[in-house]
Amino acid sequence: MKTIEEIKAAIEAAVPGAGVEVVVNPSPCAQHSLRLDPDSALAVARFLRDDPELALDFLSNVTGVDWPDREISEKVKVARTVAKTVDGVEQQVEETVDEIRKRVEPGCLEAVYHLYSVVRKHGPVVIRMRTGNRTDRVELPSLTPVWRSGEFQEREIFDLFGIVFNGHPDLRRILMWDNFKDHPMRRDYVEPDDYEYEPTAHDAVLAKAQAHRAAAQAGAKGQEGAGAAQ
Amino acid sequence: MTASFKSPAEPKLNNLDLAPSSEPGISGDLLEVAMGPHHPSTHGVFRMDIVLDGERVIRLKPVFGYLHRNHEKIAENITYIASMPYTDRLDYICSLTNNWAYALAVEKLVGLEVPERAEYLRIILGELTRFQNHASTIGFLIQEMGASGTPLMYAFREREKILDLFESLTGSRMMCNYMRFGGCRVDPSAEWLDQVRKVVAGLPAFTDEIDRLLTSNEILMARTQGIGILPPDLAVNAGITGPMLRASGVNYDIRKIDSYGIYNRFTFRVPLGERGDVYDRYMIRLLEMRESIRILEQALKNVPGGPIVDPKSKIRGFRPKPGEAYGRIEAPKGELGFYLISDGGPNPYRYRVRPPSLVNLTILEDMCLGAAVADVVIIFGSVDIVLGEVDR
Amino acid sequence: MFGEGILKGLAETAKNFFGSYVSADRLTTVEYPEKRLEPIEAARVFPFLVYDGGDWQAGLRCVACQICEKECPPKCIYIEKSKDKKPDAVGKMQFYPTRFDIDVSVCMSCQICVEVCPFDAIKMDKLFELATDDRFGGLILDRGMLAKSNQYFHGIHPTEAAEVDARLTAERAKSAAKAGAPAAKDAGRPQPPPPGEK
Amino acid sequence: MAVDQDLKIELGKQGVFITTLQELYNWGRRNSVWPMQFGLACCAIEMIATTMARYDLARFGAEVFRPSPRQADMMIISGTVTKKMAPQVVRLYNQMAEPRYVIAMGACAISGGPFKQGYNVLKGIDRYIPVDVHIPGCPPRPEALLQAFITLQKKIDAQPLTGPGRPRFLDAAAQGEFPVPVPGEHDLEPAFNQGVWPLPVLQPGKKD
Repeated sequence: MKTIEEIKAAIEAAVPGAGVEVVVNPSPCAQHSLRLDPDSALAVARFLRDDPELALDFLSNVTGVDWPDREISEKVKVARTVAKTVDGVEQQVEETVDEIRKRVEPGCLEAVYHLYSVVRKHGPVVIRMRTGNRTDRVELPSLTPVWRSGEFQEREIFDLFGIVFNGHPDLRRILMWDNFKDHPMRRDYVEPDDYEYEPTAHDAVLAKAQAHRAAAQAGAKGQEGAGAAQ
Repeated sequence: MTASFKSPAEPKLNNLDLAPSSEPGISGDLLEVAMGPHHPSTHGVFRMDIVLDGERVIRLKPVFGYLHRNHEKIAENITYIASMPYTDRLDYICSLTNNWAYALAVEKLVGLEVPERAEYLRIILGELTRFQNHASTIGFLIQEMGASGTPLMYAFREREKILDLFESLTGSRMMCNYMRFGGCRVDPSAEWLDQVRKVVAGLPAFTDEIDRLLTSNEILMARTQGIGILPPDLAVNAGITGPMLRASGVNYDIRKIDSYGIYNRFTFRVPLGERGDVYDRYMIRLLEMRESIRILEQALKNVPGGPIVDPKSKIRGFRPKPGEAYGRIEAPKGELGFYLISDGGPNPYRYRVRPPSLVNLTILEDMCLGAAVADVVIIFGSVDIVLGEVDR
Repeated sequence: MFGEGILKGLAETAKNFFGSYVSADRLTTVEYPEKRLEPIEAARVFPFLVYDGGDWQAGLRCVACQICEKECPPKCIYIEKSKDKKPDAVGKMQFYPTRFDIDVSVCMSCQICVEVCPFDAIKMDKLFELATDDRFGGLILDRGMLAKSNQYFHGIHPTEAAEVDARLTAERAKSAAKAGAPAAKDAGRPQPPPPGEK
Repeated sequence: MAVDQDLKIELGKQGVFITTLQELYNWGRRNSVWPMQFGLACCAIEMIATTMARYDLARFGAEVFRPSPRQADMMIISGTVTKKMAPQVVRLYNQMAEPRYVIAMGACAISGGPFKQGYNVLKGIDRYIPVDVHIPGCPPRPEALLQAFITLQKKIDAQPLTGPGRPRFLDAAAQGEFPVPVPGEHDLEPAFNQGVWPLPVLQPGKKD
């Protein structure tokens, strides 16, 4: 099979203007991947499937990954002027100080596709696409028109991660019910509060159970109070 | 069928490049039937919304999620090893192959070596699992056809013998939790291997029995031949794997392609179907059971001694370096894959199961279009799914 | 001939039907509760706590290190550590659990607590007849219900128990040799029975 | 009317068998409990194994698995009840005719079990319907299901026909329909049925 660099070159030759970027995977299995530009992804996907040498006719796995906004704090050396008293005289002195700067790296949602070839019996070739952000620019092109096996798996990503796949034939919730509002596989999902009975809770669950118990007790007291008043 | 029956417009199989049809040709009065989620088949809580024109299916939409147990979300909040018992509960008929797939993915992520003896044990347990899965699948399939009990009872009689082997090695009948990253958990005794040899020696008699009982049965042939045909190009495009794909005549068996474990040391054939109908799928499973016995016989001949787990592997404080890996095996139902992303922490950052059962249902509508409503259950049964894996 | 396959199949069922009168292999029913299947040594259902000697409160091997609590996949163990210490199985002064609850309505019988326990204090029981109509009271096992003697452990998992005992004896000897005189004060401690004794 | 047990045994030895209406009635009820053919998850496979030749549930008069809730007496909740499935389970229970019993088989059915912390998993079916027997285990062995069944039979046997402990169908004031939860935007509504789920006051952190 071709190396990931050769595949990248082949894609760039076949689909002009395709933004392809190699993502290196440091783990021992060395399954490197290609990040595609969503605008040209459909054309690239068709090329990968139809190219006689690659012939990636089998889309095995589609999944979503949530990368939330990350706060990165880094140390920077900053030059600044400070007023200092040197030898009893006030002077303006230039000096460098370490300053911790915080910046927020915007998050995104990612869809990862694992491709194999049944004809040529090779693989996997991993391709991935990223959305603009996690709130309003969550659209990606659907690859289901190229590989049918994406049909349910892309629906699942839509359901659990909230990526909207443009061009998907039947984009509805698949696992949760239709009027469900949240995307539970996102990392900032808050699950419903049903920690009424947690006899062996610890850590995070214990905190939730205790909060729940306190609320229930307060509610019960409130009701008792109301009953007494009547 | 009476002469006045008005046949619906020819159901078209979906063009590969097109979306699945949402508005098929419609004629006559339509009846919408919701089959499930509690329906008298033996595949759990699955629902199909079917639109019928008389007796014919003109539209079928599967509805999932009735057993969505949040396996992936739970796994992202617990350690790597703690997910191992949860994988047992994915495809709860074949817990050992699930263990294997997960262990394989982690071994790829970390780069662990599996000792020789453990590889042999994995093959033996994996093939025993495949055997009992196919046996029960055939039993369930015939049960759904209305043969109340008999083949299923025979299958379960055999399955109990295999489950006893699992229990005396791993401690549990169904939820074995046996494999570990870089090996296996307990070292079997020589007596256990002798027990396995004894059981395996009895398995060909069972396949012959099923063969005589069912293969040439005229009723079975009438109900399954030419039903639920799956063309090979559609099968590949829709990501179908396992016995379903091979019944359509596509030679793709991950045991041969990836030769994970030590499968390349064994001689076995990959049975292929011709027409891709329900009967072919039944036959493929029967033939694969025979091939499993062949692999078992070869593997049991010389199980080497030695350690059963990579000394680098550990249970507590297991933190893989950042990276990602996708590991897959040929589970009895198809390609079972695990996709893991590590951020260097004790819990996986992303944990994904590639369920063969879910993807194999992609073409359920295509296979059922135009079929009679009574055949839907058989076609569905021939896909061989387990809901624990479909919904996870 | 049409119908041949059906006849062949019927012959097979007949063989099984009449065979069940003569062959034990075809008559597999085990009439629980009067008869039981042959016990399988490795079988596991729920965890229990092993204690040495006659008094469970004195002999509990558990030192409340809370590793099992942390590693338990479904988090069904709840431990509270004691404030004071008492000598453990190898004679070191250790904490002990003042509270040890296992919620068997959550436990998935995975055995990971047994694997991670460095003190051989928690093992798997074989008792499965726990059906109850008491939802809240009957399904939480506290340390009194969980504590079972080493003899019981020998009774259900003889091979494993013998290995554990050998290991503990060796460790005890080692720590006694190291500590020399101070070990004498543990001499009064009840010793676990030698392997094989029931 | 109570019969002196010693007298009854003595008469039995003499070849005179007496019984009470209650005993006869309960004997009949106990030995023909037909389960509903209803499987949810992993435990369903063990339930099927229980009905097969080796364990043979038929020996207890319960081999007739009915596909229709109207014909069934007992519901074995065999597996995880998800929030998406819970309304259907309650509806099926409502459709069953009295007398009806519920066995919660396995950890998931009792409390959500290992999947308890999942967002779509109901933490115990007893939040919505009354459960007669709980079997812990993941999954329980087939013998454990048989033992639970024997426990249920004993429970039926002990039920008086009159008075406060009588079965629901002999009690005109008893609740017959149980409210079906509705899937809401984030969770099921309501989260549990106050009348069915008597929550104990739990105080972790306190010594027992």
